Amino acid sequence: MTRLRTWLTSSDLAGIAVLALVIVVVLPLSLDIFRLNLVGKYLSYAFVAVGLVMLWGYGGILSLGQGVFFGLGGYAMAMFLKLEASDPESTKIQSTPGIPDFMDWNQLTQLPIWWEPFRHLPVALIAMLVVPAILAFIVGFAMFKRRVGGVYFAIITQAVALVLTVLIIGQQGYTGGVNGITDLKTMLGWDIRNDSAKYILYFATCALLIGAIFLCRWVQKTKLGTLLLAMRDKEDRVRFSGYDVANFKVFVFCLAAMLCGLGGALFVLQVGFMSASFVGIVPSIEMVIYAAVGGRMSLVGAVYGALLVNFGKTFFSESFPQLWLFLMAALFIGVVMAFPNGLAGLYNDYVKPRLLRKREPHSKPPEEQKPLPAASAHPPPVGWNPSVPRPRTDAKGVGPAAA
Amino acid sequence: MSNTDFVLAIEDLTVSFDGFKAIDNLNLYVDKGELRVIIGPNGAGKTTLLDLICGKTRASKGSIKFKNQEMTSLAEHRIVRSGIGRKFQTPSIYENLSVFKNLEVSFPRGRGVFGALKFKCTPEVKERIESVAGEIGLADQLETEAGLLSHGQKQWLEIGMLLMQEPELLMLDEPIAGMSVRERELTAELLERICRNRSMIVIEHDMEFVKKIAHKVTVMHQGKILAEGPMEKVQADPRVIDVYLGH
Amino acid sequence: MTAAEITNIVMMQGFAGLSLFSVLLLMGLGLAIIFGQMGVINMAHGEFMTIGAYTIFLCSSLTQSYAPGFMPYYFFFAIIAAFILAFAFGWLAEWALIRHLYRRPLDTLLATWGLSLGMQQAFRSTFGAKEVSPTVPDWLLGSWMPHEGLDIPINGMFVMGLTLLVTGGVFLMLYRSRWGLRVRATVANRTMANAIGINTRKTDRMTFAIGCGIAGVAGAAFTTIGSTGPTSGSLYIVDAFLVVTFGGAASLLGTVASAFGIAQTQSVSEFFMTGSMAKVLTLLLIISILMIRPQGLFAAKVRR
Amino acid sequence: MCRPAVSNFTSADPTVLARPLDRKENLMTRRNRPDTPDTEKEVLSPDALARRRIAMGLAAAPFAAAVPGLSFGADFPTAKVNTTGLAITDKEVTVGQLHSATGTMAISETGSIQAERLAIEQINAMGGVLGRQIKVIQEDGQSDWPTFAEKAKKLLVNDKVAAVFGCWTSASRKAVLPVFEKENGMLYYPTFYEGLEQSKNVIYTGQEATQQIIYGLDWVAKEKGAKSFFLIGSDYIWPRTSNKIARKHIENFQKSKVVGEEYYPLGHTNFNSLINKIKVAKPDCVYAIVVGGSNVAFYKQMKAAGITADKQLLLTISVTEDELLGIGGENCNGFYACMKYFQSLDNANNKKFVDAFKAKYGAKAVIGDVTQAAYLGPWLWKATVEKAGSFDIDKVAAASPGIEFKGAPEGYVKIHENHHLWSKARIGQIQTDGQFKMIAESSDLIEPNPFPKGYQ
Repeated sequence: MTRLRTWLTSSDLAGIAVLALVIVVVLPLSLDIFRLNLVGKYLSYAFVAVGLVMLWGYGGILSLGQGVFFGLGGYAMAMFLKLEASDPESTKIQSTPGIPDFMDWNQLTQLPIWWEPFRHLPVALIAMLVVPAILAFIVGFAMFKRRVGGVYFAIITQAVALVLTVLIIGQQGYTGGVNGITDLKTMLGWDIRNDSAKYILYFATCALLIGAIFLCRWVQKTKLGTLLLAMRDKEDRVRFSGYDVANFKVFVFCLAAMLCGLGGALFVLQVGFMSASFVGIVPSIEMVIYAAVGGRMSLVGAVYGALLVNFGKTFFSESFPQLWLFLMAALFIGVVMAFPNGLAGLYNDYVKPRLLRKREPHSKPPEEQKPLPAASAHPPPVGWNPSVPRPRTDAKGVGPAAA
Repeated sequence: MSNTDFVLAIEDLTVSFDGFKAIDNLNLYVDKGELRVIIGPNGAGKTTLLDLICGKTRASKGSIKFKNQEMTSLAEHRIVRSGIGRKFQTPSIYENLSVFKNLEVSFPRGRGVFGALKFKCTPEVKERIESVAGEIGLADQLETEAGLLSHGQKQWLEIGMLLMQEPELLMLDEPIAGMSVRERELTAELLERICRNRSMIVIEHDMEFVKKIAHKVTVMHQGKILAEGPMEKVQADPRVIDVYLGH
Repeated sequence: MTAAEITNIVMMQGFAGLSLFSVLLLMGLGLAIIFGQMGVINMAHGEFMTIGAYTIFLCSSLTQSYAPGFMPYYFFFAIIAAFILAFAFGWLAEWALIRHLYRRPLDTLLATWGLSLGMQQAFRSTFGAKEVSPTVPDWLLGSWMPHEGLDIPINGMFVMGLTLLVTGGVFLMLYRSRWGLRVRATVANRTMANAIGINTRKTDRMTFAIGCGIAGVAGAAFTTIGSTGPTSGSLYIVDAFLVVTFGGAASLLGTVASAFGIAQTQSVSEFFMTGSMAKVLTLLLIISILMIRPQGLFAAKVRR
Repeated sequence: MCRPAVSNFTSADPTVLARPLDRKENLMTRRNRPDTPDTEKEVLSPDALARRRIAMGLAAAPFAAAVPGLSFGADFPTAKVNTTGLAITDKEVTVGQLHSATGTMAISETGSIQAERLAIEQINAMGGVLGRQIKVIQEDGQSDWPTFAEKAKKLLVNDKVAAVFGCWTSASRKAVLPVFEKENGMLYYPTFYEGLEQSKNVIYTGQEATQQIIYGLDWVAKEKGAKSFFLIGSDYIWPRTSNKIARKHIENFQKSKVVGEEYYPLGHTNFNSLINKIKVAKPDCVYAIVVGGSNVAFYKQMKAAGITADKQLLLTISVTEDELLGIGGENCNGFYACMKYFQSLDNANNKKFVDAFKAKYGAKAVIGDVTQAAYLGPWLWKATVEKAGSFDIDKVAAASPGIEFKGAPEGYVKIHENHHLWSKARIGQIQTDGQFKMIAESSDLIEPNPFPKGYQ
């Protein structure tokens, strides 16, 4: 028991292991497939949140357009699935059989040339990662090289989200417009709608999510991760230490975008459709709140944040539809005003010290503790009193996001 | 004059902000192994000069040559990579990283995105960090969070971070500001030690300190060079006394 | 088509551009003060506009039931009421929320987004989900016809006049009043302003509240040309931000210029292509210009 | 966890109860419930049935006609009427309601929510469906299509509802359609829409495009002599498809001209450039399918630009009484709309409906075309279930064609084999008070034709 407690408090691997236990074992055992499918959907949002931890928490760059990348990844997958669902046999009622139904409604008589490659799964899989990355690269390169950051970057990403939404809706013959791409059925002949497929997709999502967390954790542990933290603190110092700061920002922006794309694709597989409503400004900002609730510095926290906010959304909109927006409002304001480090911050400030204190009677020598991804680089020694303010970035009155 | 023996050759350098000439047709030459101190009253353009050299501010006109290579059009990180290190006026360190990490980040390897991903803290790197930490007197503070250091230690840490890069030209902006007498002495010793195999430009106000370290002193006033030479000669210059020392 | 008709269309199209310009400017102005002068991102700006719009609706229904004879004149008083109400809510929001977040601009963004969600639901609970239509005085309806075939919308002229008035007022206040001096001093150097005895907290609150008040006036004016519903504010917010960012955050003149540029681009391109494509074109143009010139059209030149 | 959202209508609202039903009626319905004591349980004589019909009033009468010989005293054991495990007990049947109570679409969907509730209350007050009271689980789609799909799935999979009344936008319907087909549910969809769809699992109680468009176009051509048209729409599938049909009809059948076709993003609020384009094109008739908040801006700016009914003919299929609340009648009076229902329709069914609606939701409440169509849903479902003698989805779907509803506020409707309704088309002129004055109506019911030949 004691050893467990030690392990729980000392290693960030423990956090990942507990998360894995929750999503791979506890939730599937306690929920029916309908609810589990919902969790799977939330976990696909968690990819965005994990990306935002890297981008916003570590990189100090707030993007309000992550929905764009989520959408691009989702559309790449949806286009493939739609083409598979639109074989001439099942679309024979249309005036042009063999093309997606919405194209037929919009008087298209043949498949647009840029849809053709999406007949092949490998193309769709590559596009789901590469297209978001390319867009992120273009936007990021143009902005970061000119040192646009902070608020300006946030607003411009918002404008990008708006442009893409208007474009998708306006070009409905090619994109499905407001309705989106619906009625997706099979992937390479495998029916993605039945229960067994839902289970498989759920576990695949879990596996990929944990993989993504490990990837990000690895990046955090490399020099690049240290540099991101350093840049957030003193960007000029990093620049005058011989680093091209913009490149690192572009990298982390692309990384976050690819995670979004992956999340979008998994979303489409589990939910069975994609629409422009994920690309816009509102969902993009909502995605930021997942990371904020979980703790903008904590990868594991971001997943819990995504789960919690979405559970809340589902629960409250089922039970108290009128209250839901008020609650969401309180969540935004509360997380920013009272708990800037989110759930992970609460855990570090209240739960962990308690776990540590319980260990004291056993008078074990304090073990070398690895720094947690949370604000403080070094945990205080055993018996540390939580009421003593820890030196953090906030100590200067500047929050982690101020950089 | 195209090629010189100087480490740094600045010619006809001018920068103006909305018509105000912060640096006005300035010429400055720094030798190999020289420790040059720049003094001058507030607003003389000292910090701006360093900004110009390291690329933080772009020149309106003129040339800056480092080892006969033009610097004015290079990006900041390229200037640094060619061997110029710069310490800022207020200590500029990564407060929430440990001293070790601060130094590690400054190690001049793995500077590209993928280089940084591949970078490993090899024994060689570790050794170098430890030796620099010894040099700046922080050997037993390696695991301390940098934000917890005293003001003077922060200044040293920043110098140490520059040393990690092994620059050929080191520029320090008021390195002893806010230091105690004892710390000032230690810093003077440190600067003397590290200047053995490189050139340095130091901006400083403390005349005692300047006397102690300077090889040559440049006095700036209103964006121009007022006087240049050994400390004693400069101190005797009536114009200098008039604008600066006399106050 | 005769030459006279073409002249008419060109004139009306020119007016359409000007009218969109004044709409954008009126939207952006309050935001420009708050964002430009304080660096605070107020995502609830649109909702403060909605407060103004609902104030007009309330005033119109009250006047209609209690003083029908007063209908032709109520609009002026309603606009003032809209300003006061939005001002008061702005004051409250600053006190409760914004002042704790001045050093964290990105966090204000999230907090005010939360605020906007809450306000939307509050509107919905109070006024219902359906859109409402205040009864606008008769003299504001219809068009002014100098000669046959040329119709100049009266509400457009009204909004234009109001914009002129508000813009003039803001310039006057910012550059001629004590408050303006304090605001400019605080923007330039907060610590110093504090040191010389300017109550920067009070100045901030005043600035924020005035920005919100102007949003309220904008919302009030837009009831004559658009819709009033719980979510109508969110339609404007991105446009408003783009106007301010594109103009250069710290410059009011920039806001004016960018509102003009965006309005003309959109209005002209709308005439020659479909509305959706015109919108995309305008936005892409703004984004690409911002990428080349991230500081916006008019940036304050500061020695950095 | 859904408790607060669930409304159980077993104790019906007394105000509703009192008006359409007399005391005797109450007695009879109570007797028909299987759970009531058997004291009065006897087979009704034909005479008694006839009396009951009269007493019931118009709202209930058609069902007796639609289901001839149905004995209300007969037993419908749950095991027999529910073979597929729907949420049905001896006393209750659970249905779902799926609309946006929050978000941008709440503006439009509120009316539908209210109308469906009203119908369900009235049905419950009459004794329910097959002797079972209707229990409603309401879900909020939040104006968000994926949420609609999620909630639809919840209603069908978790709550096992016997039918769902809901959706408004095409997008939300498209999002839930695969769910209804996969999980085999029954959706009653109230909105007039673009057509090109037909499903075993959906009953479309609103008009598909041709039912609304062609009559209106013919009317303006014949009565107003319109020869050139300017088509305007919000940029999504319904306006685009509707305008496509309109264009084909104008060009191929009327041999007239389309002089302009324009689309603006949803939520667009600046129409001055568009209005100038209209002025340049000088069409005989403007054909407008603008929706939501844009609607308000469009008509206000039209009025401000001097385009009023005395100078310009305008026909719309997207403005109902609900929209007029926001636009204000004074901004568009004199323009025409083509719908199947107006609140001002002068018939006994409608009077009763409007009275009941206002009694429940306040005197200021207005009823638009879609609200009325939503009201039809529960009644049609009840009739279908009673004809099928079962709640099973497959049986209800199979029994649907041919179901009539004579108590419809719009008059008389009948379900077509393609699951759409036969209904009339009407032209109304907008009045300053926000109501329509009916100018013309089609002489016969118009056949629904979701896949019209020659229009695709």
